[in-house]
Amino acid sequence: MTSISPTLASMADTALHVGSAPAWVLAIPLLPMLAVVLNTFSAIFRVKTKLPAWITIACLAGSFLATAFAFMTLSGQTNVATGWKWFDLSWGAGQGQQFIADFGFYIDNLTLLWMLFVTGLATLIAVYASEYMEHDVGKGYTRFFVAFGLFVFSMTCLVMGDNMLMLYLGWEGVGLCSYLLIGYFYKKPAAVAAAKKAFIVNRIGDLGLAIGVMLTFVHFGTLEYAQLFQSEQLAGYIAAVLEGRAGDVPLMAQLIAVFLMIGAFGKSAQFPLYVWLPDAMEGPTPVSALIHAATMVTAGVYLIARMLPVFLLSEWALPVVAWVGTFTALLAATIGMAQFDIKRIMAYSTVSQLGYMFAGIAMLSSVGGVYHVVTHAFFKALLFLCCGAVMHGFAGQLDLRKLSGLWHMKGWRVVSVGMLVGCLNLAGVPFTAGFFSKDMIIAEAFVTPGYGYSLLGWTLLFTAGLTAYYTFRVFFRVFTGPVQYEPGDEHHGEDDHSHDHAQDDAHGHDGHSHEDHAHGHDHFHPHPPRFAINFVLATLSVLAVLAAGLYFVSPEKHGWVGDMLEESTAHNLYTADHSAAAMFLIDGDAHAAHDTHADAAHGEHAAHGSILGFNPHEVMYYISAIFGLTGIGLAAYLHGPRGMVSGFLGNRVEAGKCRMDAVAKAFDPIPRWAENKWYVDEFYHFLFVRPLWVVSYIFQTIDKLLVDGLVNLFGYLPRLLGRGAQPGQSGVLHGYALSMAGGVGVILFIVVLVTL
Amino acid sequence: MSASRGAASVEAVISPIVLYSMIALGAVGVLLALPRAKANFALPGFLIGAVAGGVVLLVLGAKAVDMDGARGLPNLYFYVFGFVALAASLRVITHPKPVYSALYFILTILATCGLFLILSAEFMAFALVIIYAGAILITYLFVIMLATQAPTEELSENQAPFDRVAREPVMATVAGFLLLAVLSTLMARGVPTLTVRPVVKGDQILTELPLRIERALREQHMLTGEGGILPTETLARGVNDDGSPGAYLVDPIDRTAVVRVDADGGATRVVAWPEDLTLGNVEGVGYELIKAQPGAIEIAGVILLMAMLGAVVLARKQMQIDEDAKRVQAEGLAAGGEGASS
Amino acid sequence: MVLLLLIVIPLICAGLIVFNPREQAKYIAAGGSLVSVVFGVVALAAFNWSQGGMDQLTFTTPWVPALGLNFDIGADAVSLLLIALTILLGPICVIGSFTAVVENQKTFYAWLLILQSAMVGVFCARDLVLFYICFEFTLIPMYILIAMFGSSNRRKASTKFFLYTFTGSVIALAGFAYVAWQHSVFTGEWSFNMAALGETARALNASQQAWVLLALMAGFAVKVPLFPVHTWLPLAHTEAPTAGSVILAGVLLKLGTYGVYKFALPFAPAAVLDYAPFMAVLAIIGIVYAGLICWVQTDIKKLVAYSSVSHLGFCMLGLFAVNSVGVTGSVLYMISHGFSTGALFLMIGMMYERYHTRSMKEVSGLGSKMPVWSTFMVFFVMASVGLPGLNGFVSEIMCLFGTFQSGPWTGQAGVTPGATFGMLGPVFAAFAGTGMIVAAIYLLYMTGKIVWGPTREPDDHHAHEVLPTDLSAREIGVLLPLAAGCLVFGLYPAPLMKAVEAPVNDTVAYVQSLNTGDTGRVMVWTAAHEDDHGSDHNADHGDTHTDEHAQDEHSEDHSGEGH
Amino acid sequence: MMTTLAQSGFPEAMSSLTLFHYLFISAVMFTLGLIGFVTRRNLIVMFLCTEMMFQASGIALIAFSRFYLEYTGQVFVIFVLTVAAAEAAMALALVVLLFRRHETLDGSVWSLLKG
Repeated sequence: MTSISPTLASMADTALHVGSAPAWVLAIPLLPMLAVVLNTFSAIFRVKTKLPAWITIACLAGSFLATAFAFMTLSGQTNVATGWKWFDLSWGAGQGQQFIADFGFYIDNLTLLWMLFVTGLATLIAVYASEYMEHDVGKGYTRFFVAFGLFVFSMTCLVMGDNMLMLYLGWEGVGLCSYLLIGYFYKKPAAVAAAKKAFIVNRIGDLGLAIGVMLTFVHFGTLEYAQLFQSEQLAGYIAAVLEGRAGDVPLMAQLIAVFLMIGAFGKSAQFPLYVWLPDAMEGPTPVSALIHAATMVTAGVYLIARMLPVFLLSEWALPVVAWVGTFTALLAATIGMAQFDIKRIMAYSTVSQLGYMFAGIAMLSSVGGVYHVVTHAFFKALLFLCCGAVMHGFAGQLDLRKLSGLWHMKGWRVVSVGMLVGCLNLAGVPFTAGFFSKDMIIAEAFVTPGYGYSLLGWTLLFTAGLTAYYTFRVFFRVFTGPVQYEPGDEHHGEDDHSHDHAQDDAHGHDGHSHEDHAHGHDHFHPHPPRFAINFVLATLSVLAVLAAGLYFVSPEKHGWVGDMLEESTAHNLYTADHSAAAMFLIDGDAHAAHDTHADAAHGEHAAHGSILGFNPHEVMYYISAIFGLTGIGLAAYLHGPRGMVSGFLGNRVEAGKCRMDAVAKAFDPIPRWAENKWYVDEFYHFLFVRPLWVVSYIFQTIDKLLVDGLVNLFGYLPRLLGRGAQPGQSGVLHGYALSMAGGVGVILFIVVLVTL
Repeated sequence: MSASRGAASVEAVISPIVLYSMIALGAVGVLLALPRAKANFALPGFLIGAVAGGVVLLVLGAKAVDMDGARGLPNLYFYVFGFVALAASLRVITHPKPVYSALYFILTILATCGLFLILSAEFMAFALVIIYAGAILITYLFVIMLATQAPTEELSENQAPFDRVAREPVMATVAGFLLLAVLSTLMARGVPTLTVRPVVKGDQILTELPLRIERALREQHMLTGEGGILPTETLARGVNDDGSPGAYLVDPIDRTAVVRVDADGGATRVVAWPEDLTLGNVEGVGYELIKAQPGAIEIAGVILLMAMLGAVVLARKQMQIDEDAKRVQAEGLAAGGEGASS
Repeated sequence: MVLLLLIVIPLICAGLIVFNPREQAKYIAAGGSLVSVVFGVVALAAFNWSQGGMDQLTFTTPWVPALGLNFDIGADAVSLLLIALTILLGPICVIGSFTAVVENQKTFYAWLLILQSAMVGVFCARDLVLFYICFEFTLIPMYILIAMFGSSNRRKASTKFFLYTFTGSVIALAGFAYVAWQHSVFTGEWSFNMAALGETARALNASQQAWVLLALMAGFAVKVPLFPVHTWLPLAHTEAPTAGSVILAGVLLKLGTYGVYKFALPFAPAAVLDYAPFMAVLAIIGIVYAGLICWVQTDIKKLVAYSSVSHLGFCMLGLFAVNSVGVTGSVLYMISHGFSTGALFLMIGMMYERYHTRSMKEVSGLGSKMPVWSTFMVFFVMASVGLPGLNGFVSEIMCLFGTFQSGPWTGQAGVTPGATFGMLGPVFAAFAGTGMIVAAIYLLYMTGKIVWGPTREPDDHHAHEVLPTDLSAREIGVLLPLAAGCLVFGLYPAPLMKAVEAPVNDTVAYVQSLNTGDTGRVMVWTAAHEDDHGSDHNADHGDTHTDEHAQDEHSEDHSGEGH
Repeated sequence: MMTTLAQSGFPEAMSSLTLFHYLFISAVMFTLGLIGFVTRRNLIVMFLCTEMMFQASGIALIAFSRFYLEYTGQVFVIFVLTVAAAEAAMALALVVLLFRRHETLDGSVWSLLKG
């Protein structure tokens, strides 16, 4: 203990002050719950107006305001607000002899950071959904908003819960809402299958999480963050790690991080558990934007950030996370490049960006990872909502080969601008928020010493180029070029649903959308978004742009996010010591800590890694810009419309044909494989689902024939015996009398013999 | 324990060789006597059976003489009644005609009543004659006559074929006499080990009837002038804890009673009961029946009532069904007739 | 006394049903079970929840004094909660059957009420013979309910149900009888008081305890049912009428787990630790195996029935973890499973009443046809899946936690403060945890078929003449208490945990105190026991035993000489 | 023990007869009844044989009663008599019924149990 760095010691000191939060903090989770309750009553009274949406928006806005107020008053502190006792059991007075998990909330900067964008985005997206879902008013509308509210509640539990079981509650709660919302169009078999897949794949991760939670309890004797992060045991382990005695940390304690990691992979759609997320796009688009892009899928990042001290105990957990994150980023980007469904492209993009976040946080750039979470939340939500607007307007059309030139269409300007902002961010064009956050991650890959981390850095850079390419592929194909469109196949998607009910009660519909659907393709008119959607898109665009500004708030701590994380568990070993700590993890060089911790953090990094001989943090701006712009250029060349940039780059004159077709043909099988997601789903199906199914059938047969058969055999034995003894039962009275007399005689005879 | 049991062997009562050989002989006799399909060995069977039974009884009697000294075959009646009872029962089971079986059974009962009398159970003896011989067996006879098929050409001498042929005679006889052999073995072993309670039940009952003792004592004094109690004397009573008069001080074991000499208390003396003061058999049985088994006798009454009802119901049922069938048939006929006429 | 009322009231109502016209049967039954609920609330209110032993709300009257038999009832927190579950399910079953049972109504409702009495009797018996009589008597009403009111294959199902469980419990009776005999040998007098017999059973040596445990488990495992002896359950469930299934899943299966909790653990503490891994393996096999079988069922009732096998596996696992979290989780599981699975059976019954089929191939996509039904269905499915915030999660995660804790951690004392002594461990928990995934697979598969997707109805489907297309108010009224129970249980289970804490900790602490090695177990127990409870059991048990035996022989000799 | 016999209400009649004498008579009669019950096929005779076995048990009971100087044995004979009478009533009613149905008294005809 003596040789722990003073910074660590001070960290332990600051973390000790856990206050109790004012009761109004409970409004943050309870307002969404109130929305759920009120909307349930709406469902009971069969409300046929947009009331559920307004209820939800109001409650979520209230929740956001409460969060904002909490941010203003409570940031920088660590507080706990207890609602009521949830699990409460004790079998002794000692440490680890109480099984306690309150329905309580833990509020520190990490929580507040997360809650700010969760509640904020949720409010905006609820506004968006109030218009987007209007064709379902009176039917699924209430159901949608019940699940929506429930999701926000679960998310608050996940993020704010003051113990790991609350985290688990939120973890599975968001899974349930995800299930309900993906399966929102429950008449579509694909939606049902996707919902099921999402839940089950998540459950696999959840099992990992559950085991991690149990291991935590067994090792530290508590489930509560406040106690966990104060425990001397944990401090002792960390000290051991820092002193290069990583072997002193028990194997089981190291495994905690590994199991938590599995949970994080499931929820955040990392390889190999990412397969559910693209399918989840069967849900309504606001859901995709909120749950499957901005908030829920970042829960894995949150988990690692929250449990970072525990992750540091393990020698393998963080490197594995880094490698898996990077690999997922690359894999998803390659698949995204070959998709034609714009929503799926965005989905793969999400998987890919989540890979970045994981890589970032695993390379001990928790600021980078979390910052990317924040920026990504804004621009990816924006992108999804734009896609949703397109889908909404073109009757479910999502194929980029069948849409073109939206920029030039009346009423679509806001959508187009929003899309452009989102694409610029995602592509990492300089001076956008996505640019800064991604750079932090990639630069860190070159700084942090680790197993092949610089290779990961190059991979991430390359992936950034790919990202730029597929992002702008969408933009160029859909929003530029000649105005051409085909309406979508209305018989899949929400409109199918509304058709069914149209006969039942037509007055529940607004006539406009109903008319469109009824008329079919010949007279199809796309309907551009109205006020609510445009307002949300505009707001988000502004926010996505402004998110870049966060990088320049308190630059000495790597921006606003760094400032926030400094006072939380995610900060832990970062700013001052992070590279040193990482080195201990890898090299076990205890003395370096003393040498380095006093130095300015920024200057120190260069000593540990470089890219082409430069300080990564300084040159990364340029390098990643080059990669990003190259990707955009490539997209413009292959997909851009004729006449763009003075007719130099693109040559596309109609929606479905471009230069890329020839390129794709040249590389034939590869783009096709990529389009088919490298056949991972089929592989899983073949490797896991099918065998399990067969095994189930075998089990059923065994149960019927062997297990039950044995029982039946035992049941049959008496019958056989009876058959054998049947002749004795002649049914004639004399026979019975005789055998009775004979029997008594024999028994008495035996008595005589025995007593002789 | 086992040693003492082994000591009580059969030999104390009867020579085992005689017993078992005669049982075997009896079995042969019974076997022969049972009705057969073709040949009829009834007479030799009876003889053999009678010999066997007689020998056993004789040997038993001889042994009793040994035990009793010089009195010689005491209580001849026992042997006579016993022999008659067994012979009659043998005839009951072997006679091919049910009527004769029933009549022989009456003989059995009468002989048994004789045994009861020897056992000083007079009440039961007469009850048996009245109820069994008088009532039950007569019912049997009625039923036999009611239920026997009318004699036809094939049925010779009014005998049903099932009456003429015994069923599994060998098995039955072997099983039965095996049972008899082990039963008598066990009885012969067990009887000497029985013990008797010191108090005679009749005397004990008498203590519950102290006034009867008092009356007998007074009568004794009046009739004989000696013994008994004077008119001025009364039976003394004990005193309970609370001062109230308690039970009469009579002793069933010594057959004595405490007598208060003066009416106003004080001196007492002990007198012996009269020698002839005993409880009569009917008295004893009645007292026991009412005092000790009141519930059982009620239940017995209910059983009899139910049996009567059951018998009535059973016997009536068939008739009712017939009536119903007739009515249905009649209605059917009437309907058919109408249908035909219309 | 209130417990006696809870036993007697249904019996009286059953009598009233018999002597009243057929039309009134269901109302009498509903009234009677509701009155029971009122008295159940009284019992809950009168109970002192901080106390451990089974000595509250007692009622005792001699029964067969010569054999030491008493009609002796009482409750501790665990049994009172199970009684509460029983009497809560009472009116739900009765009211839920109003339209389902058309013929022989008097028989149906009378036996249903008698069944309720018997079940309450099981949970509150303090006398072993009373327990066993009630335990076995539950078979008769259930047999009649299945055999008379079941579906097509009911005769085979009812016979198998009866014979199977009966055979098992006869073996358990042998175990009980052995303990009672040992008690009479030790103390010289017969007694069937459960506490007294428990004391005796603990004093037995390890191998005797093992046999006692095996005998008891033979009876209770069949009832639970544990893996290889579970095959009666799907058949019985499939053929039973709805109310029968609800009672069967809700309460009757709990007789088994209650038996394990109440007898196997305290009667054979040493053997429990020895056999825990074996039992746990069976439970885990049951969890996964039955879960996978669920997946390939087409009959949804059979699916839910197999899911009971899977779920009860968790329950057994928690019991054999023998630590507070595990056993508490297990006790809570008994109650929570009654809510969620009982409700699922009710839902299936409601569907069956309308469509006369339970096959997923014939009916699917009821989401738009019956939205209220579907909402409840999804809710209860989620409760059954073990979604946090609902009842299933609380108990399931506690069972897993208990299993996880109860492992080979003791070598690292101080390093693992949350660990407890036990024979299971993380590997067991991990394998059992896969049951969570499997549960999600089969239940969502069922939901996906039956609730979601395009609507499909049987070809010859006609609207029910009495029932509306969606749920009627009565049916919703039946489901709402269960749903509310699931929710409250899931969000605020702490009072329940506190309630069972005292009795569970007593049991667990006792078993745990034996962990000092193989040879010294009984000795350790005796010493500890003396310290705890004074000296009603002497340390020189063996001596008194032999003395008495000698005396017996002596007196026999004496009587022999007397002849 | 024997000295009290004369005073007991049981006249001096036992003399040299032991309990075994009566029990033996009883056992033989019982055996004969049993053999008769098994071998005879006439229902009425079969019932007669059961009555005979009752009789045999009556002898035994009264002998015991005498031996123990008790009345209980005699009381039991009364009950045996009751049962015998009830049985006779029922059995004969049944015999009549059965005879009506099959026109025979053969007991072996009534073997419906035979599978």
